[in-house]
Amino acid sequence: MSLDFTVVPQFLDVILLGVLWTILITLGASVLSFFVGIFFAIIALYAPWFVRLPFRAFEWLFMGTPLLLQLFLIYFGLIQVGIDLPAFVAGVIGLGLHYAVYNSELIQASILAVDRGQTEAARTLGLSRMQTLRYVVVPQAVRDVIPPIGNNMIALLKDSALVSVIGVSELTLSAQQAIGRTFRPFEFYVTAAAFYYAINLIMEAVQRRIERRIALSR
Amino acid sequence: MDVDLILRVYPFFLQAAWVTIQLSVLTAVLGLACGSLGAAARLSRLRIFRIIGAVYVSLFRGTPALIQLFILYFGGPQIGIQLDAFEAGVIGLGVNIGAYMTETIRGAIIAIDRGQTEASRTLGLSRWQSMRYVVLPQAARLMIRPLGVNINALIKGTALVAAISVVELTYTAQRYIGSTYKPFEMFLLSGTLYMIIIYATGRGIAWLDRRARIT
Amino acid sequence: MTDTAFVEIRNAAKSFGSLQVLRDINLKVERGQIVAIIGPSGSGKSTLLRAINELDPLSSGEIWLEGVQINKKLPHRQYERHVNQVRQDIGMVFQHFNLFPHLTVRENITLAPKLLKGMSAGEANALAEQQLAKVGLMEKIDAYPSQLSGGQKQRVAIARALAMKPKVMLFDEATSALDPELVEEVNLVMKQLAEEHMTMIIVTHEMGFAESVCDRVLFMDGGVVVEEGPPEVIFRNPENERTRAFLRKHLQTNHNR
Amino acid sequence: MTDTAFVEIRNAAKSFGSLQVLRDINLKVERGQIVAIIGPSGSGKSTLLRAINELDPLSSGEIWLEGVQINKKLPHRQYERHVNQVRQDIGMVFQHFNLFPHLTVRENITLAPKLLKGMSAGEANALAEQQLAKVGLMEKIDAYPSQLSGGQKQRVAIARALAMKPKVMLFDEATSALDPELVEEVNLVMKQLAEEHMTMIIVTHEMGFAESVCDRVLFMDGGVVVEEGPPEVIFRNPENERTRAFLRKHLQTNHNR
Amino acid sequence: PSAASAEELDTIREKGVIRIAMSGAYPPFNFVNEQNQVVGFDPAVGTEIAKRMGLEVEIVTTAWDGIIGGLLANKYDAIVGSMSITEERDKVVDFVGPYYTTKRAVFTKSGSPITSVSQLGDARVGVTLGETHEQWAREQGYSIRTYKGLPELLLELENGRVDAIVNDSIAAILAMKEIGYDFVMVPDLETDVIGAGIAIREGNPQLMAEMQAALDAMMEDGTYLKIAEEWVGGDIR
Ligand SMILES: Nc1ncnc2c1ncn2[C@@H]1O[C@H](COP(=O)(O)OP(=O)(O)OP(=O)(O)O)[C@@H](O)[C@H]1O
Ligand SMILES: Nc1ncnc2c1ncn2[C@@H]1O[C@H](COP(=O)(O)OP(=O)(O)OP(=O)(O)O)[C@@H](O)[C@H]1O
Ligand SMILES: [Mg+2]
Ligand SMILES: [Mg+2]
Repeated sequence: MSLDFTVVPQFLDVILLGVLWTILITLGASVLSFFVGIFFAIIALYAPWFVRLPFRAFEWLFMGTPLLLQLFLIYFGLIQVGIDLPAFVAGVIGLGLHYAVYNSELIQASILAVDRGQTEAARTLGLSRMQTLRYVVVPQAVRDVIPPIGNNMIALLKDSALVSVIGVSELTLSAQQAIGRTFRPFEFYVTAAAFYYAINLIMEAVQRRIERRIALSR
Repeated sequence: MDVDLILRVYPFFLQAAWVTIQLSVLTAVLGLACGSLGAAARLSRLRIFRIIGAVYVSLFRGTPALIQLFILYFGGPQIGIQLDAFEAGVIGLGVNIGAYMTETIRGAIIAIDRGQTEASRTLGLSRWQSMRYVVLPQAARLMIRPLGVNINALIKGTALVAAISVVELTYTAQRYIGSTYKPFEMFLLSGTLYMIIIYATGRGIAWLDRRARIT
Repeated sequence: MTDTAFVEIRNAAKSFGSLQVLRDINLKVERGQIVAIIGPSGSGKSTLLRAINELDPLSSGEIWLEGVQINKKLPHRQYERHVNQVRQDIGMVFQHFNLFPHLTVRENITLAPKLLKGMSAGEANALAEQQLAKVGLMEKIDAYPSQLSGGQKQRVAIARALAMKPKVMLFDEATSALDPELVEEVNLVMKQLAEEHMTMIIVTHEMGFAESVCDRVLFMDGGVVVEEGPPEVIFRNPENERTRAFLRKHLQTNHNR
Repeated sequence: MTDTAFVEIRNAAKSFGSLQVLRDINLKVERGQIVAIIGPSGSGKSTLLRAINELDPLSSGEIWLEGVQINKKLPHRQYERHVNQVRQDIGMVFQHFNLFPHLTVRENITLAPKLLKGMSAGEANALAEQQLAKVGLMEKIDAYPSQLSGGQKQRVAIARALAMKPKVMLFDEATSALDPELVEEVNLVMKQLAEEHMTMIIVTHEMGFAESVCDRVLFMDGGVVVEEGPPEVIFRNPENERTRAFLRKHLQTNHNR
Repeated sequence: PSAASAEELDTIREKGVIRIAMSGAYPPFNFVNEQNQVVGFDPAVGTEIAKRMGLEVEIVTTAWDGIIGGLLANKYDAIVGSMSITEERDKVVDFVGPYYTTKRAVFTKSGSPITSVSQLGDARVGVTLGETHEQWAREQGYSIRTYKGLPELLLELENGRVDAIVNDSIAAILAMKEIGYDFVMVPDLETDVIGAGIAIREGNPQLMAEMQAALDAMMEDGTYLKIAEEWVGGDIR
C-alpha cells in the first residue's frame, strides 16, 4: 500500500472541526489549570493541616496515575454519584486538574523562592501578612513561574489527544474517524501530527512574547 | 464494590504490571540513550548536528506521543518498518521521552558555571577532558531530579500503548471491563498498581539524588 | 512617658537558639539625632536594627518610640495590628535595596501609602513625585527596578521609606552592596536627610561618612556596646583596645596604604 | 625570536560585535617582572588577561610567550592542541576562584598534572602537598571547596595553577570577591610568589598592594593603555589627567576620608 | 499480486501459526475470562479453522478503533472479531464468511418515549467508534456520540447521557441479561441481516479459499453448532 495524501482533503472539514475542539479543550484546561494551580499552591503552603493532608492525597492521586485513567474515572465515574458532566467538560476538568497539580508544585516552589528581603521590606513598610502575600509575594511568584507554566500548557495541548478516549471529537478522534472510513492510518495520523505541531509552534511563539514582556519586571 | 472479583483477577493485574514495568525500564533506557545523543548533538560544535538535535526535540515534543505511536505502529509498515506491538511501544515512547531528556541533560550541562570550563581549559585540559572530568560529574547531579520527572511521565505514558494492543495494565483493565462490566473495580486495581510503581520509582530517584548530594 | 527619649532601647538581649547575639544593649536617641553603629562582622549590628522594627523581636528588653513601646507583649491578632501600625513610623533601608521587582518605581513608592493610609491614586502619585524629586530621580518614575543602577535603586528605596513619613529611619549598610562609583550619590541623599533633621540610626562600614554625618557613634562587638561617644573621640581617640584594633584593621584592609 | 620579551603583546585589538574593547595594546613583560593593570570598570582589563591565554582570542594582534606565538592561526585540530599546550604554561587565577566543587582540594590540584603531564598518583600527591604547603593549607588537603572560606579557596586556586609549573601567572582581581578580613592572606601568598621571581600580570583594584608588589603599573581606560610606568610615578605623580581623575575618585570612594 | 498472495499463505504455513485479532472486550463473542484467557465464540471459531488448516493459533487483542489498521500493517493475519461485512470495508480487506449473522438493534431504557426508530430524530445516540452502526447513524443524521465499545455504551445508556444506543443485537442482549439492565429493543424494521466475517488482507485468494473451506466444513459436520450453543446458546448462522 503506497502513501496517498489525496484522500486527506475530502476529510478536511472533519479534521478542522477536530482542530477547533482541540484548541477549545486546550484553552479551557489551560485557564483552569492556571488559576486552580495558584489556589492549590496557597492551600498546600498556608492551609491548616486538616485541609493540607487530604489535599496531598488528592495531589498524589493525580501525580501517580495515568491521565487516561483519570479521564475515564471523571467521565464514567462521577455520573455514578450523580454528577453528569458532558464529555467536553469532563475532558477540560480532567486535563485542567491534572495540570493544576503540576502548576501548583511550580508555584509553591516559586513562592518559597521569592527573596525573604521582599517580605521583610513589605512588612517593614507596615503591610500585613495577607497584604504582603497578595501584593508582593504571589505576583512575583506567578511571574517567575510563567515560563515553566507555559511549558505545561504546551504539554497539555499534546495530552488533549487522550480526551479522544471519552469520545470528544477532537483532532485525534477526527483522524481516527477518517481512518475508519478510508483505512489510511498513516496519512491521517501524519496530518493530525502536522496540525498539532502547528498549534504547538503558535503556542511557543506566544510564550516567547510573554517572556520578553515580563523580562523587564525582574 | 465487588471484592470477590478483585481477589479473583488481581494476579493477572500483577502480570500486567510486570509488563508495564518492563516497558518502563526499556523505554527509560532507550530514552536516556536518545537524550544523551540528543544533548551531545545540541551542544556540538558542528552546526549540522545542532540543527538535527533541535529538529528532533522540536518534532517529538511538538506532537502527541499517542499520535507518534500510531504513526510508528500503523503507518510504519507502509514505509517498511515492521515492529511488533511491544517493540513499537518501547521505540515510540523511548524516542519520544528521549526528546524531553535531551533538554533535561542539556539544561544541566549548561547550568554548570562557565567559570568551571574556563578554569579547566586554562589549566590546559582539552574540550573533551574538561567535559569529562569537570562539567559532566557536576551536571550529573543536577539532572537526577529532572530526569526523575521525565521517568515519572514515561511510566504514566506506557498506558498509551494499550491503544496498540500491548496488554499492559491499562489494556488489562479495559479488557476486564469489557467482560465483567465492572469499570471501577478494574480502575481501582490498575490505579493502585500504577501508584505503587510510581511511588517506588520516586523513592529510588530521591535516594540517588541524596547520595549524589553527599559529596 | 515623659522620661523616655525619642527612641529608647533598654536592656535589649537577643539569642538565636543557643547563640547570644545581643547582650544588655541600652541606647537613647533624641529627636533629630543621628547615630552610627560600627563594629566587626557578626557583632550584632543588623540584629539590633532589625529588632527595632520587630523583624527579629528581642528575647528580652524594651524598645520605645516616642513614648510607645514597640515590642509590647500582646495576643496574636492585636500584636499583628500593633506591629503593622508602628512599622509605618519606622523607615528601613536594606543593604540589598529590596525593591519590588514586579512594580515600577512609582508603584513601589505608592503601594504602602495607598494600602495603609488610604490615599487616592492622585494623592499617592503626587507624593511619589515629591519623594523622587528629593532623591533626584523624577525621570525614572515609570522605570522598573531592573532598569536602575544600584545607586538609583537605593535612592528609590529611601524614597519609598520616606513616603510613609516615618519618625525615624534605619539604614543597614545602605551603600555596601554598591560599586565604589555609586556610593557617593546615596551618601548625598543621606546627608540631605541629616540636614533636614531626620532621626536616623545608621549601620555602616564607612568610617569617613560616619564621621562627617553623625552626632554619635556606637562601637559594637560580640553583642555589646563596647564604646560610644562623639565621632571625633571614637575615631581619633578611642579608649577601648578593641575599638582601636578594629579601627586599625579596618583602615588597613579597606584602604591598603 | 631573540628580540621578543618573555611575554609580549603587539598591537592587540579585540571587539565583541560592534563594541571595541581593546585598541592597539602593546606590552612587554620580562622574565620575573611583575606588572599591575589598573583602570575603571569596563576598560578592558579582564579582556586583555583572558586574551593572553586565548579564553577570549584577540581580533587582531599577536601574543608571544618565550618566543612562541600563542594566538597562532592554525587549522582547528592543530589549534586546539597548540592552545592546550601553551595554556599549561600560563597559570590563571579568577575573581570567583572557580574551584571544582565536586573534587577535593587534593583532586583539584592533581587533576591537570595527572591528565596532562601523565603523573602517577604518587607524584601528583607529593606535588599537591608541596603546593599546598606553600599556600599554608596542608591541613585542608582532603576538604571539599564548600568547606573552605573565600580566602582559603583562592589560595587553593593559586596552588592549583602553580602545580602546572607555569611560566607566567595571571591574576584577575583575585581578592575583590573576598571579605576585607580575608584579603590579606591571599595577598601574602602573592607577595611570596613575587619574592620567588614568578612572572606575574595582576589586574587589581587595590592600589596599596599594587604599589608594594609591582615593578610596573599600566593604567587602562577605554581599551587603551593610557599611561604606564613604575608604581612610584603612576601613583604619586601621574602625568595623564584621566589617571589622576581615576586615582582621585578611587581613593576617595574606597577610603572615605 | 498473485505471487505475493501465494507467499502469504506460505509464510503462515512456514511459521505454522496464524495470528488472529479481536478486541477481547465483546462478550460473548470474545472476552477475557477470570483466568485471563481470551475466550468466546470468535476464538473458538478461529481456533477450529486453524486446526482444520493444520495451524497453531495466536490470539491478539487490540483496541477496536485500530483493529483494521493493525491488519493492514501486518500485525496479524486475520480479524476474527465479529466484524460486520460492509461494502466499504470490502474494498480494503477481503472477507471470509459470513460466519454468523446478527441484526442492528437500537436500545433505549424501558419507559423511554422513543418507541420506534423514526423517533430517533433528535435523540442522542451512542455508537462504537469504527463500527458499521456508527456510519449508519451518521447517515441518518442523528446526533451521535462515539465510544470505545459496548461496555461504555451500556454504561452511558444506564447513566442517561445518551437516549439510545445502536449495536449488534446478540451481544447487546446477552450483555444486558448478564448485568441485568432494564433496556428495551426498539423495533427496527429496516434492518437487514448483517453478516460477521473474517477479515484478511486483500489479494490472498488461496488463504481466503482455505479458510472458507474450513469454515464450510465445520458448519457441515456440526462442530459449528456445538460452538455456537456453547457460547451463544443457539444457532446464529
Ligand atoms: N536568623 C538568624 N538565625 C541564627 N543566627 C543569626 C540570625 N541572624 C543573625 N544571626 C547570627 O547573629 C550574629 C550577629 O549577626 P548580625 O547580622 O547582627 O551581625 P552584623 O554585625 O550585622 O554583621 P555584618 O557586619 O556582617 O552585617 C551572627 O553570628 C549571625 O550569624
Ligand atoms: N563576552 C563578552 N561579550 C560582549 N561584551 C563583553 C564580553 N566580555 C566583556 N565585554 C565588554 O567588554 C568591555 C570590557 O570588559 P572587561 O571585563 O574587560 O572590563 P574590566 O576592565 O575587566 O572591568 P571590571 O573592572 O569591571 O572587571 C565591557 O564593556 C564589557 O561589557
Ligand atoms: Mg549586618
Ligand atoms: Mg574585569
